[in-house]
Amino acid sequence: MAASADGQGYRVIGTRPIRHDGIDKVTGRAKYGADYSFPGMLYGKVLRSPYAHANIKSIKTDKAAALPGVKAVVTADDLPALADKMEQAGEQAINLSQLSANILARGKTLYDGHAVAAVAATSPHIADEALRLIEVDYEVLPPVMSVEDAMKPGAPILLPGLRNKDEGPEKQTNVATHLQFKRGDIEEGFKAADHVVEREFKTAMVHQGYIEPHNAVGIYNADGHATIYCSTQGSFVVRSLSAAVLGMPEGNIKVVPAEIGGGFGGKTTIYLEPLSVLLSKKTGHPVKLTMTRAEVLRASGPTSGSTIRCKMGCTKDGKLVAAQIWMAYEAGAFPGSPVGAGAMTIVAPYNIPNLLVDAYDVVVNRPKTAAYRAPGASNAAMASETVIDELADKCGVDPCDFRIMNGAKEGTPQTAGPPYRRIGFIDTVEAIKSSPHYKSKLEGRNRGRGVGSGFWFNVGLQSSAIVNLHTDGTASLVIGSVDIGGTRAAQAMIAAEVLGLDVNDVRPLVTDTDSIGHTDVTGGSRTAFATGWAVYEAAQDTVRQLKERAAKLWEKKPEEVAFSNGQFTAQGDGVKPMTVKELAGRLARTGGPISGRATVNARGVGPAFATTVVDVEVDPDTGKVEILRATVAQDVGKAIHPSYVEGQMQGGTAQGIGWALNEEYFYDDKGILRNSGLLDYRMPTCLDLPLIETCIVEVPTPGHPLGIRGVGEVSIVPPPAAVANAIAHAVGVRMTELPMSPPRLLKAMLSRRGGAESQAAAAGR
Amino acid sequence: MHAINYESPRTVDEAVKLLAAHGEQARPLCGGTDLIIQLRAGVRRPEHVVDVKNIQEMRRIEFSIQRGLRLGAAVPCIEIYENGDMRKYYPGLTEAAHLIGSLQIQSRASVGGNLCNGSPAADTTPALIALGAKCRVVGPAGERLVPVEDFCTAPGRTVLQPSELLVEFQIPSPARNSSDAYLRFIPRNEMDIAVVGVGAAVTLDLNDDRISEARIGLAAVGPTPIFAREASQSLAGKRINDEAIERAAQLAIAATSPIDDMRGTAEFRRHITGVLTRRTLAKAIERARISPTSR
Amino acid sequence: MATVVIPAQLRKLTGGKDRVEASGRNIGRLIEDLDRQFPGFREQLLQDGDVKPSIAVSVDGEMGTGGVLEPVGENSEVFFLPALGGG
Amino acid sequence: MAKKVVVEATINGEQTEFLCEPRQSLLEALRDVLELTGSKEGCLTGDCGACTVIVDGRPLCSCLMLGVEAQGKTVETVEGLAKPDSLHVLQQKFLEHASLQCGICTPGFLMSAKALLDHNPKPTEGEIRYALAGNLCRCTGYDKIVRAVADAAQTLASGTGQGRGGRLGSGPSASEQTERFLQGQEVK
Repeated sequence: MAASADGQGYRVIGTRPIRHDGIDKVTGRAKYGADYSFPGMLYGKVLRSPYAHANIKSIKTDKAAALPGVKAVVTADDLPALADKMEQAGEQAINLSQLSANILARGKTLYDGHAVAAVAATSPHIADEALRLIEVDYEVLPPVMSVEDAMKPGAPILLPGLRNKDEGPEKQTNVATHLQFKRGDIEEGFKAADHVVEREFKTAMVHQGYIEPHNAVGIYNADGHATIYCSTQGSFVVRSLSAAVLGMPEGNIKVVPAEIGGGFGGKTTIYLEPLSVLLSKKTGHPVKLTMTRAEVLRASGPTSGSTIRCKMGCTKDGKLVAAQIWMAYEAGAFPGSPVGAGAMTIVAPYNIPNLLVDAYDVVVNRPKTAAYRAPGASNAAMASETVIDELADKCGVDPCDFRIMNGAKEGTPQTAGPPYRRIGFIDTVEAIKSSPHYKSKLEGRNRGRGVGSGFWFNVGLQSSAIVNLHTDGTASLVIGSVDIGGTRAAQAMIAAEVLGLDVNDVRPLVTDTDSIGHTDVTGGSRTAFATGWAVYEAAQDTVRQLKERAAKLWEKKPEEVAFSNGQFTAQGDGVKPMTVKELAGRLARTGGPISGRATVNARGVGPAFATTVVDVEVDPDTGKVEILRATVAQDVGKAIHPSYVEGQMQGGTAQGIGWALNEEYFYDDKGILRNSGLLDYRMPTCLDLPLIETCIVEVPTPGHPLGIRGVGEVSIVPPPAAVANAIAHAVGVRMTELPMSPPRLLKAMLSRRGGAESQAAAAGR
Repeated sequence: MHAINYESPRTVDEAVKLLAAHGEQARPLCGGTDLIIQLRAGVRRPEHVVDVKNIQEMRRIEFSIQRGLRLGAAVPCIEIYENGDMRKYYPGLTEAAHLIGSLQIQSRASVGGNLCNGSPAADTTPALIALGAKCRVVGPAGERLVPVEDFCTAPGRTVLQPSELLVEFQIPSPARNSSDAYLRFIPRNEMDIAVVGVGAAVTLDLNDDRISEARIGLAAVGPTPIFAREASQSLAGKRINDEAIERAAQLAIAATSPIDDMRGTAEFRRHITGVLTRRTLAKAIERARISPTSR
Repeated sequence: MATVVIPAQLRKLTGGKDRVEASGRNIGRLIEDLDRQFPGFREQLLQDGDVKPSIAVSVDGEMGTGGVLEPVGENSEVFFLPALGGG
Repeated sequence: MAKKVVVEATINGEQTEFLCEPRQSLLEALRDVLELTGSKEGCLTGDCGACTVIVDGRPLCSCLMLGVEAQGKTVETVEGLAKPDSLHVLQQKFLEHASLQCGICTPGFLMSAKALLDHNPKPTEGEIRYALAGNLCRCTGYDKIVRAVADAAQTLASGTGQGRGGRLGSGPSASEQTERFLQGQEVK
């Protein structure tokens, strides 16, 4: 029996065992999606639009089809037309006709790289050559690249059918949604403010940057059933979405999740999966498709660029009294930016009596955005957390104290209304305040220190787990949550904790959609929380069944059998305590094998908070920023495997620093992506980052048997603001645009110096 | 990628014959770190790829203080900075070779390939220009020497005829009290293409602390690598001081014609040209003062 | 009666009121009662007989998982908010 | 289609013959012809390092080398790192330090790290970071990877009596690397 969620007395939880799948991954044996191959397998490639916005007048495929080695060519005409309405798909609501049009363009291409046709051939090189032979007649239309342009009256319209409630059923628009959140009286709020800061921010579209490109192998059988091998964050979402796009019964598709080479939210939807089945159906062969890096950047789902106007006010002693925010996010070619999340996270760490947030989801000629680690929250925090830093400066209050003073706690209403239950925001700020990093003195010219905080909801959703107890007393743990960063180990640790087994006596197995109950995506930081909960319950179910067997052996009632520290006992003579291993050897004679099972639709998910401090040095001649030191504190509820919890905190921090400094989608005036490779889409290398210090804060989630909170996302939220605040303290310029690349920062520094000089001149000095 | 034929000659003569035989349809392959990417992208579609790495004459580093340096065009960057003479007598060219891409790239990429690719942003080219390097080009009709600054004619274009091969660089032996340096600006600390690159070589007259000769090469600030002639000449005979260096920096900026792209704005590139010219000259001068040629 | 906190953009249905009383032992019945008092709620909140995929329900501070079947207590506090996912 | 060519190379210690088209990269030859799928494709432009292998002692991107160029060469891939009965110390340290999350970049990092330690058994943190700069990892922020390589160096060093290697937080910063090469302080 596991100890209570106060974190005391765990035997396995909190230790750092070697992950069960580790050996396969350091020897090159682990099979990722692209590593699968089958006899007679063909290779697929996708033809993509060279224009940001165009009508497709015709597609001629005969020349391509005639190339020796080419076995099939498909276009949108080979897919069924689907209803234009929202459906629930795992954790996301999704419009299936738009999903289909994103997989193969229907009549119109909406961004540079939009898929137009696909081929299958006997070699990837022949498939590539075939693409050059497909003739597409485009009518090029003017591209709309920014939310500002898209919202202008008379802007070119991307989706003729798009409407919103504000503008009414008659008006064609690029604005998909307007959300509003209101609390208190915003005018009165600002009247009570002694200090008010208002700034407009722009953040660039950025990509998750997983190192493994999207991939899929489809095998269609004559009986109408198909199998898809792919690297995905959610095998069940691939099954339901692919079935819908292909017009197949969901049960006719089996999805086998391969090892996955990173996702960060970007692999929670589908691109190649239905094409692999469609091409397999047409050719009768297995078909493998993999994206090139350029395709990943041009045509998978990055996260939104945004424009955010943030106005906040506080009293002279530093009490926040009002916040007014206007935000518009790039959805990409189809509706569905994370602006709703942005709106509900932007001031989530704080208790602000008067609040007005207006949020707009806007379509532009860029790839359809997908989830990216705490979607929408980093953009938002760049605005609110730098404005808060400025207010703290004006009040002469330490940035940590300012956050503690205004910090949300149990009972504080969230932006959307419901009050927080037990949360650890202030604990993360206090952890930073007392960290060796924050206590250290930062010396040297052009150096500065900055603090930022962040919030993320986390989600619960559905998970299933099975514990099979074997006769040797070891167990196999079967789950449907793909392991994207060490979760197998965490799940096995939970089962081992409950069963009183050694963690290496539990073998975790991530299985396919036919072998386990429905399990939602590995996303929303839900895997340790929700799947971990299912695993906990499945292990408890196993213990319950074992008690019945022990009772049989001892001729007792099951409720008379106790289980603790891996031993079953009962009162009375002739009762020799038995371990799980001992009892496992007696299963055949006491009723047969035991499988413990559980499914959850997890409730009571606890939100996550993080606070990050960063030291920077700025080159005053070039605007280049060096990250000298970084420390992140995060409320993780309960760390199951601390090494992988630290890994999540460090990885999110690194991505946030990349977002802050150099990562951006660079489109030219025709809407063509100019940096569709890893040379010019600049993710941090290991020469760009210091060691990243971590402070694990554990404030258990009420209601969860182990107090777990999701840890996967929130650490990406604070860094852009923390870096901006550090730059401000280093060189005195407040950056309001991401990335804070050398050209932008240099320009800001030069104009500030210019300003200072002209002032000096005006003053006649 | 389209279908190609691969050939691996062992002598310059064989290579030139192959190139001459296939004309426009042949492309020399050295490290392949640019060519293979271009073949994949379909930017270049030659039927024949002629691998010149296995030609010993193109793989040698021959240095003597009297005759100077003969650097094979196919020598990979890693062999350049592993070479003691290179580190000692041509530190600027050596650091340029050490800055290109990652270790994985440096194991393959060559100085010759870097130049023949015709990129204005090639890291080793400004360093070669600063050193007054000449290219020994061999063709069916015989051979010719081309100064590095005259080699590139436009982005991706060079003076090479389809049947010609760049065999080696000939670099004068370092003069007394001379040295060189190369600096580039990139947004990250590795892996990027130069936003601006500046190579400088100086010869000092230590008796009255003057610069007797200087050469400055620039990368990524025009359609081709640039020899900043006026900037270089402005330093000849000047006392070593901020004024002289600032003047050279301004003239270097005047020699540029940069563009806006995803790597930086024209305005930014001009500014950085000034910054790097100052820094590179200072570094070259500092090295020349303690140069192994000083005694 | 449960207290229903009305999202800013639905307050036009309640004449600007941000909190109203409604009854029903689950969210489905609660929405029926809301629609009786303030016509339009059904259309705003329901699709195919269940809560719209784009809308999340919070009952007494906890995100519901039961859609229209989510239980509502005598004095519950109910919020309707946008649904969202994560990375 | 150009016809296939026979290539002879020593791959992970084995004299190997394989057939490949001239247009196939070494990475394709390894993955699609020899079924050595441990080397990964991340970018095909030499920018991510996931396909790093060691050829004649040098780390390089197998996506930027033609299969036919391997003729007569010695190729080491991640599949050749472990012995039948034991992992390479780098593999062991990557596991102990939780240096991998998704694991797709791990084979490339292991090969780059091996090439480093083969030439420089006592790298500083700066030297480790320089040697790994051609390998992108998006999951870890590199912290635990750098620690694992440093630890592996120390283990190797203590094992071979070469003194302590892999000093974290010591040695030159990235920008000081080149200067060190020039001063010949480091043999790579």
